[in-house]
Amino acid sequence: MDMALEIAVAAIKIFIVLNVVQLVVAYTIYVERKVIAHAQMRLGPMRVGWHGLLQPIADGLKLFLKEDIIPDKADRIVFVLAPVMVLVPAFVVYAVLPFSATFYITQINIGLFFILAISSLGVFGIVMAGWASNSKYSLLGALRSAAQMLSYEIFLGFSVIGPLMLAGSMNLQEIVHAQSDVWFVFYQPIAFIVFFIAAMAETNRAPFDLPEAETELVAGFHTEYSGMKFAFFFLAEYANMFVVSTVGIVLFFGGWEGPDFIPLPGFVWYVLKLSVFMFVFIWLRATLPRYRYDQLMRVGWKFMFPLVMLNIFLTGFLKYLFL
Amino acid sequence: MVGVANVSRIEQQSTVHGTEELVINMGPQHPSTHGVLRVILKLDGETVNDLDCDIGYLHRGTEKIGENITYTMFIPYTDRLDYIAAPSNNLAWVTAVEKFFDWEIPMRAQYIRSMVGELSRIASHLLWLATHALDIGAMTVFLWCFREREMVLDLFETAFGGRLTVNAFRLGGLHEDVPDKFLQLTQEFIDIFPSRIDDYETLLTNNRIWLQRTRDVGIISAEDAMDLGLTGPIIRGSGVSWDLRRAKPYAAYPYLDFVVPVGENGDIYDRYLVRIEELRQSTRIIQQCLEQLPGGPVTCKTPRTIKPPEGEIYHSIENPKGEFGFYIVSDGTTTPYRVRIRPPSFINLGGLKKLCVGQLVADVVAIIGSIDIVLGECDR
Amino acid sequence: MELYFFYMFSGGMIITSLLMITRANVIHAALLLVLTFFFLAGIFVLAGAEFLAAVQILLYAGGIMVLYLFSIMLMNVEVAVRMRQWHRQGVVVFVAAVLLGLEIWAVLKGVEFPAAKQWEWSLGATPGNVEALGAVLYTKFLFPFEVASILLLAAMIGAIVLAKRTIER
Amino acid sequence: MPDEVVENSEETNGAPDSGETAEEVKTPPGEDLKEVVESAFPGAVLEQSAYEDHEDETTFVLGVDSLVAVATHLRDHGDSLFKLLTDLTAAHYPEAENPFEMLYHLYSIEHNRRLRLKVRIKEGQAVPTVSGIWTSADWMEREVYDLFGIEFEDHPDLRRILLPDNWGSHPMRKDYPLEGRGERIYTKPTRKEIGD
Repeated sequence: MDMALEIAVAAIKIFIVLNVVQLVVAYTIYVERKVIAHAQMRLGPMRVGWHGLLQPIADGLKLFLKEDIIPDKADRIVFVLAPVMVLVPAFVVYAVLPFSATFYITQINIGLFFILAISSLGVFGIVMAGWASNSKYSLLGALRSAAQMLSYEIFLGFSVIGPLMLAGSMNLQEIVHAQSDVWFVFYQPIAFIVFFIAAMAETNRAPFDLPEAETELVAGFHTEYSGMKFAFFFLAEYANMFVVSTVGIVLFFGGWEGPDFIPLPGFVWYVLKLSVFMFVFIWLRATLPRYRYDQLMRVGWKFMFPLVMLNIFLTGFLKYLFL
Repeated sequence: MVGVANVSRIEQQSTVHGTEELVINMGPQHPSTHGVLRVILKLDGETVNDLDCDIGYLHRGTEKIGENITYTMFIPYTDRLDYIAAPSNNLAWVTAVEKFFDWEIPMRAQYIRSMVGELSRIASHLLWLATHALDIGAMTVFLWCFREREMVLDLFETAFGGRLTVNAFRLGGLHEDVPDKFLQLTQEFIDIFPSRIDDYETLLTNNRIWLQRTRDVGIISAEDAMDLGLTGPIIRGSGVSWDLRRAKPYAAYPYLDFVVPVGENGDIYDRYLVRIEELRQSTRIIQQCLEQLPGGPVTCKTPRTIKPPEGEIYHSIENPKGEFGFYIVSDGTTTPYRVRIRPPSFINLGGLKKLCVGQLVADVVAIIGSIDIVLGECDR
Repeated sequence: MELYFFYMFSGGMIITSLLMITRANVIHAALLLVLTFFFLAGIFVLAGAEFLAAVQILLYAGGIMVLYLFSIMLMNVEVAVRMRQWHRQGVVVFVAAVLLGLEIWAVLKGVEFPAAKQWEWSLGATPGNVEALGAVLYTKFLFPFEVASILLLAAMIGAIVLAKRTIER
Repeated sequence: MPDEVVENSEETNGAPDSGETAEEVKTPPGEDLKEVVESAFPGAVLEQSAYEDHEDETTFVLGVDSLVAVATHLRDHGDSLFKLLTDLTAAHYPEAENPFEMLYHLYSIEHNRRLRLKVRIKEGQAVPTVSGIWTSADWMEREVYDLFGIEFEDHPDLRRILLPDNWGSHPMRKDYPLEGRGERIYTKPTRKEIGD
């Protein structure tokens, strides 16, 4: 009986989180369109609803109703599985994300490691999509993204080690508690820079959007996708943005905790910090040109890798000295 | 259907033992080939080993049309060549035909021609900057440039009624004088435009990613540029200070003061700087035109039917894209015997292979952008 | 409850492994292998080794298999499908199978491996405890750990040298 | 109206404005260039003309055989330095004895001069390629081949460029019909031709 209740509660939580996340993701796309539009001196969506507020819903409906095209020479099974393989890891990660002190689906001791492990699977979907489309542009996009995500995953993984050493735990809740005095971003500035760049690369966002560089590879790995399958890729990208932003907030910006003198609920703090992160993501997309593939790799291996290694060494050394 | 044999030609060569080169087809429906250009790339990984351009999708036989209609009737056809900077084409044709005669073109017309020519240079360079930046991934510059290009097109509309294909000039001068509103609006545009150029530069000129993408990419030396027949901002980017407005002045350019910007390394970044500086110089020229604009008639006395004497002439002007010329053979009748268009885009595009081989796919996109082609003129 | 999960995971593993070795299409085989890794990770979780499960997914599924796919994708799969699936490697396979069978038999028979008995395994007590794992690695098993690291480093340098040489050719 | 031409400052100087002075009046335009050619290849210039004595319209008619040698000489000689092949085209005069006229527009950045070379050829006669002298001739000769059907000897890659590969005729010839089906024959390529 207890077990059944537990499962039921978990199911309800999952249902809530999943739906809220989907809705929020849809509206993030709206916000992105609006922010970029205003950066570019135009208005963005204005027609559907007040200031285009219903635009995401219209977009979703359109994608639902669109014809679903599977290319003749594609590998059907892999082609259909690929978008699922991209979306599922993106949402599974939400199982361990702490949205506030009390609101989370579950918490496990290796929370951070779980996130890294699951989010590393997203690249499968992309590689599968690129290969199964049987298109040269898709294949090139998939190759780029595989190389990019593999290498940047390494920097991402190494960059979280610094805060991890300070917190002494992989449990996300405990990491947040460890920052109740000072945010880790002040202790770990190098780690944060590396983390932020790697996070942008992991989510394939500008200026690292090489796998889907529309002016070079048409749309990269999802060139051949349409309708709901295309929407899956799109959703996954934004869901991943949320994940990396949340991880960044938890690791470097004290999670849902805010300064004591401003009495706001934890969830509000979380949303505020998340908004800032998302805004920076969008802002960068509106501002920066795109890196070239070899330059991206060079930045990663020749600049970020030594930096993050130095950071781990320094952290260990200083922790040994002062703590 | 066009050029199907091209692919098979490349593919036949590519059967090597073990590894195979990837042949990809960029265009004619690719976001960054600027129209209907098709580039067949032979790749080793992401490095370009060989490249073949397939053009002609927009071939309309403009030269043949020119040989069968009168000199005046051909003016609107020139609009459709480099449709990004249509008045410039009109200017080339009009001045070319006028070379047959010894008409005294009124100075007011000459100044307005120069002014409109520079406006079209601004319009063209703005579209180039917009698409070039977009190709490299800078999205915002695209719309900022279009905001100003829109203003230039509005100016054309005020003066000539058309926006894109304006049919601006007539043999012997202008069709009629431009309205005062045009001069006033041009002054307003000139006043704000320099600060807008600063805005573009804020986003790009010192941007590290932009520098990495454009510096030392697509380098062409001055000698190679001449060998490939490259003209316009490309050859100036390679360090050759040569501008037809200065070398063979036409319209009111002998009386105008401007600087011919020159690059050093001949890479994409230098071409970018040259064009940005040309935007500023164009602004300066227009300002001078507005200040010096004389009064008087805008057209000289021309015969009712234009019948140039027998002979042949070649005349070219400095279009935004390079040297744009006409070779005309007259047989003494009202229609030219032979019209040849010297298209800068076509010849500059011929240098693409030299520029791209050995570079990466992403660079090909940047290089095509830096050549600044327009397919209407390339295919004619 | 745990037993059901165990049967689910192990059954899944057996089925996917069988499918994997019978597929002619290499990509499908590789993807099935990924699935096998998932089931294996599930079994690790059941055994209380959450950290190991995460490493299993992160390294094997997320890292190494992607590299496999990466190289397989560059092959012409359609040609590979039509190729012979038996490569006269039967002898090697037979020997390996016999050895594996012997090992399984030995384990089931309860042959004791003395070295394994000496260490007091306490990892299961604190599930997923990274500290415990780190302590074990850097004290008891420091030497094997370092040897493995040096071996891997040597392999990495070797791979780089080999790759460089072919490029310069 | 301003009376004087704005002085070219040093950095703005496009190219030295040579010629167009009083000495130009004495000799017909292009006489010095003719000397450059004649000094190395006596008798190479078959005809010399210029439209209304425009200096830029200087035209030399050359023989087919001497074209490459003279062109190379003109490119390399210090007094000519025609390093830029501005334009290469052809014209069709069906009634003439040599119905095709190849036209080479040369430009020298150093001397700011233009020169037009002409070669007159018969129907079906091949012209030596100048793409070895100016790489830019590659595409322009392809275009002439495409639109006029003039063949170029030793051209590295003589294919059609603007029209489809199996277009039946050469539209810039004067005998190309302007209306009706005429000789505009376009056959759909077979699968074999596509290489499918």
